[in-house]
Amino acid sequence: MSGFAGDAKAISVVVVIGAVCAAGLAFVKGQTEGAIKAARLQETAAAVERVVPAGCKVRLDEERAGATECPDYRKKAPATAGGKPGCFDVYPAYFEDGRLCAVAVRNSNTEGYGGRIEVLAGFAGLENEETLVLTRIYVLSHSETPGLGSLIATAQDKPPEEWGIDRKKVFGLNFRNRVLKDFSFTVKKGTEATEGEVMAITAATISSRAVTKAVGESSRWVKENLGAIREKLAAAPGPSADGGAQ
Amino acid sequence: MSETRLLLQSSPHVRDVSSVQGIMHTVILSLVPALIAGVVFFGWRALAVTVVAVASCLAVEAAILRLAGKPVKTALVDGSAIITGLLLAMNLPSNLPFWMVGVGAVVAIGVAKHAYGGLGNNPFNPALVARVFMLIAFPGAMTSWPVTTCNGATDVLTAATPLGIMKMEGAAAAMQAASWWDLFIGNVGGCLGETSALALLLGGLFLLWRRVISYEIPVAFIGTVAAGTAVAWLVDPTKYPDPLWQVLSGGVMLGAWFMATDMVTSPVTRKGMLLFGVGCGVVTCVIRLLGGYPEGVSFSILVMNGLTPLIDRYVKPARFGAEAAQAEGGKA
Amino acid sequence: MNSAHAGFPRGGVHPAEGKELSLGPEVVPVEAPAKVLVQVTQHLGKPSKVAVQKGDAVRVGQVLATADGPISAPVHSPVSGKVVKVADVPVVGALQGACIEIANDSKNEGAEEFARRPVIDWSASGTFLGRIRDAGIVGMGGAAFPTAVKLSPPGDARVDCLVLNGCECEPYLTADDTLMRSRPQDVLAGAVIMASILKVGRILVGIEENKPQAISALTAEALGRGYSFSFVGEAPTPEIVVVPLRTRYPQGAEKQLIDALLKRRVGSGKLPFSAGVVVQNVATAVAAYEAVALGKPLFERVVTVSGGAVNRPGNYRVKVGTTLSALVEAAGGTKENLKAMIAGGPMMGKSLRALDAPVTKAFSGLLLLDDREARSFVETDCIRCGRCVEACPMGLSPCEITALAEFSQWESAVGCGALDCVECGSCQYVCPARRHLVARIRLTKLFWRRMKK
Amino acid sequence: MSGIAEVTKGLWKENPTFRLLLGMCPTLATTTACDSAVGMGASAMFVLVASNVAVSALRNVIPDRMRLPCFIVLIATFVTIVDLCLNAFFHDIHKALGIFIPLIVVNCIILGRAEAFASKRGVWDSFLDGVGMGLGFTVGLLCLATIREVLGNGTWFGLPVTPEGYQILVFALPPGAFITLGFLIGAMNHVEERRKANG
Repeated sequence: MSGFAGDAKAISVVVVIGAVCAAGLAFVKGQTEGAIKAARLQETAAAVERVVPAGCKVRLDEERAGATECPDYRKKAPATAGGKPGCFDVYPAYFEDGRLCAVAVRNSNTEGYGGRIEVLAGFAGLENEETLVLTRIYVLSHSETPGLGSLIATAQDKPPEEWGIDRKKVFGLNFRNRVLKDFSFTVKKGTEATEGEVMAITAATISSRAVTKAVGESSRWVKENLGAIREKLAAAPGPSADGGAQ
Repeated sequence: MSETRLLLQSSPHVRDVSSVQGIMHTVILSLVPALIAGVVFFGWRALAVTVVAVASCLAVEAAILRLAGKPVKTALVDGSAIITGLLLAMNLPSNLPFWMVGVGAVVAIGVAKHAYGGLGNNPFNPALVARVFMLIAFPGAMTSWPVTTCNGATDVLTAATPLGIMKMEGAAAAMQAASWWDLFIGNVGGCLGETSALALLLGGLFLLWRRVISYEIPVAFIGTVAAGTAVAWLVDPTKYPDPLWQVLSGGVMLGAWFMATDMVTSPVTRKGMLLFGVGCGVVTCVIRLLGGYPEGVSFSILVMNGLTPLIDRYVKPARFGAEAAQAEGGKA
Repeated sequence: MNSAHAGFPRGGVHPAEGKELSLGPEVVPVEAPAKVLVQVTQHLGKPSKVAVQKGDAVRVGQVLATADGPISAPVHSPVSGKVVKVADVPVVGALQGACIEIANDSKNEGAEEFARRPVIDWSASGTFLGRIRDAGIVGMGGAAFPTAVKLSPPGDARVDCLVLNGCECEPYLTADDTLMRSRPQDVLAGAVIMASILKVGRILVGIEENKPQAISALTAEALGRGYSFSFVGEAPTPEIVVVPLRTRYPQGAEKQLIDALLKRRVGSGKLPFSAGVVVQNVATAVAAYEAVALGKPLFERVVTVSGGAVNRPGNYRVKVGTTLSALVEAAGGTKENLKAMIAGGPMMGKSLRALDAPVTKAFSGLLLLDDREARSFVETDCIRCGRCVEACPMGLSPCEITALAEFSQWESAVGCGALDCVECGSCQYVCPARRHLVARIRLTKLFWRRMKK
Repeated sequence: MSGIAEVTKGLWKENPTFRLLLGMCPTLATTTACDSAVGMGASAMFVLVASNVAVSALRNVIPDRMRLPCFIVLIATFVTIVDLCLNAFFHDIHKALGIFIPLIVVNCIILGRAEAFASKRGVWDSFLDGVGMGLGFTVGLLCLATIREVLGNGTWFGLPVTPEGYQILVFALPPGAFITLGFLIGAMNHVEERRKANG
């Protein structure tokens, strides 16, 4: 077998195999698409639930889990990295009665030792600037040196009650239930840090600074856009079909 | 005259007095001042770490030799395991937990030395391999440096090394934290054997005097570090301290006199040694000035260890009569 | 270690000299024993042909074996007596070698011929080369290359200088030193003879500075020219310069000596001819003088017997063919603590198992070392200290060649210059790990030659 | 070769991790923890078995000169299926394995077995070969992961093993992967040599 006939056969076999594979894939994709979306939403919801006060219910729909378009109030002043370009990602949580309870803000900073660090920060007491409280942070992703910079995420998967009180051991304690007006977001070395400051991780000051910067930026934004946040997110979405954490 | 007790061997029939054992013992002796300085500045814990390091290196050496079915005693008395243990200890903070020191000894002797075939066959300096391994394995413990006893501190207090301060806060803070004199006598934070330039210099000069090492590697190494940091200092004196400060701080003295001059892992020719020393200096400068780590001596020596076979391949002694033969060949 | 005097450019070692042991006032003559064993081939080149038969009566100086071809040398009888047999016996440097055994009648018939007053007929200088060839003279420093061949440079060589090698850089050996002190005139006469054969106007005598008496004796002689021999015709008057050299082993190696004296480098694999030089040992010069002035063939020489285990160390004039045991007997026998027996110097000599072998023309010394001097060492792994590289006068890396040889990488080892090695032993002398460097390099050469065949 | 031998050869004699040294990239990258190692091994095994069977079944249909593109298309399909399913149903493992799931496509074991074995042998043999090789790969990864997780993280499948503070972090990092792999290969060679020497 040679020439055109051979080529034609070879091509047709490849085409047929390709087509069959494509069809198979399309079928599997159809079967898994919903589950994948749900899993992603679930993942975000789980993280958000960690940083907002207990008792707040996270209700996420697709829009709130990362809007396709960036509303005015979510614009960042300097268009640094994080979420959609120039946007803060905000995830609301509500009381049982549907009032806005807290928001989680996702932000990132690229000045980490190993590059980009992504942090979710929870804010409650949204009534006015005086009552605004930073409830907790959660490091979503980082590539810091294991054992050094990676300590920014120490124990964050455990409930806060198990963290103890030693800020040197659990970095997250620095950002636990802080009244924003009394908190300065300055990083100091171990023995010098006061209550209102962040205590740097030993030998990982750069990582500590990067996290603090990201959280500080989120806090400033929340402070400045408090009205808009309350207004836009006031109404809880209806019980969502896909992925509200219950 | 019985024939059986006559010695039959190929020439030469006389030998110089120097022996591997003698060389090793000289090196051990030369490390004593640095050890004393370590004990003076970091207390008895420094001595304890050293003893644990040496003892565990000897134990690992003996265990591996026995496993491999090699003669244990002759290899133990040659002193190379003691040197590895001493150098390893010199490269550790004095407050390190003992079990970590033991892990370091296993890595130094077991992985870096015997996995390659034992004394003379290891491409990398065993003590440095262990140090870098520990730096990655125990990053926290290996980078929290006890404050020197002269500064009236207890065991638990730790502080950044002068180089760490330089990296984080610039030249002024670093030079305020440690004066030239502090660095020279060793009254700064750091590994227990690396801080005192004075003690290390004494040991190094002793080695030079006993002709165990030659001047090429230390001089080229220290000279290159001085030159490289001088350039940085001239460009931005607010960020980088002066070259003398740079040479006296960190591990340059320990590295240049004791680690880089390790015979097994450095080139055999004088020219090769010069090149090796310059290479160490360049890599150290690059890491110190541009890299993420505050100090790069260990890495620089390991990098150059890796390049040693290449240096030995291309930097060879001038063969006697090679140029004459070439000239003849050219004519023909 | 710094010396004002010239030396070779790199490498080398300075072992304990040990020369004071044997450096006595004079050369002690040794009577030939009742049985002498004259080795048939005592030179480098084509083996000689035996010219006598069992039962033949021989006289002193009679030819026992003739040269076979141009690169060969004849052998002469050192005694008068009867040929007992021609047989293979143990010899120095080999397990077995053909030897002519002669029963010495102690009459020394024919010896009187060589005891007359020496005369050099300069008008017949054209015959000198032939006389040297017929006298069976070979390099007496140890190489044993036929001297006549060395004195006949190839047509394209432009030889302008004769170098006389009086370095004697090997520890313990003092035979050449003694010769230079006691017979400076004869040494220089031999040199002038060889210079006239080569038609060169310049003679350089290289002597290590640790032999001040030899240097002053030869210098005085070179300036004075008060020859003890009578001569006929017009004597040539070459320029003779005695050059003190740095005491550093291997100063006496040909290439190193030429470099030190003339700053000329003999290329790798080349002969001194290529640098316009001929090098001759001082003992060879004396033999050449005796051959020309007396017609005396080479059948005796000065041998150093030294070492801590010999009772009367010193320099002995012995007949070629005297067994080493007879020589030792003449030197008062050995002490209890004898540990090693070495033919030659301690740096390049060969270990002897027994003393059955005879003295040959190139046999410069017999060392009987005691247990303090000769020690055995356990070889350990190379620690790459680089001392062998420092010590190698040829600019090689002995540790590298050896490492390759250990893995039978002969080709790479030769690529590292194994063939340039002169086996001086400097590398092994300094090696703190006591590595058998020289032996492995020898092995490399051996395997390389075998592979080439 | 009997069916059992087809399976067991992948475990020891032709162990892809320690003897054939195939698929080193995921071997080094996914063995920081035992569960991701098992996830990786299982995913690779599924793809291996499926592609072996598919290639073997189609070996007479696929023209020789077009075989590599065809193999790759088949393998890529199975890998994408695994990727989607893991993402949908085992989201955590999918997150941990990250880019290494799609990279199974270029894993040498898969294409190697397709080319060297499945394209020449019957469906049943190919199936067994896939199972054996996949098991060997999984076991290899698990050995590596066990050492690395216990020493580096102090846990095994997430269960604490060593007390807090006694971890040797380097084993959780890439250098630790190389060192561990080196020593395991060395140990395997040692055992093999001793076995040979004994008969």
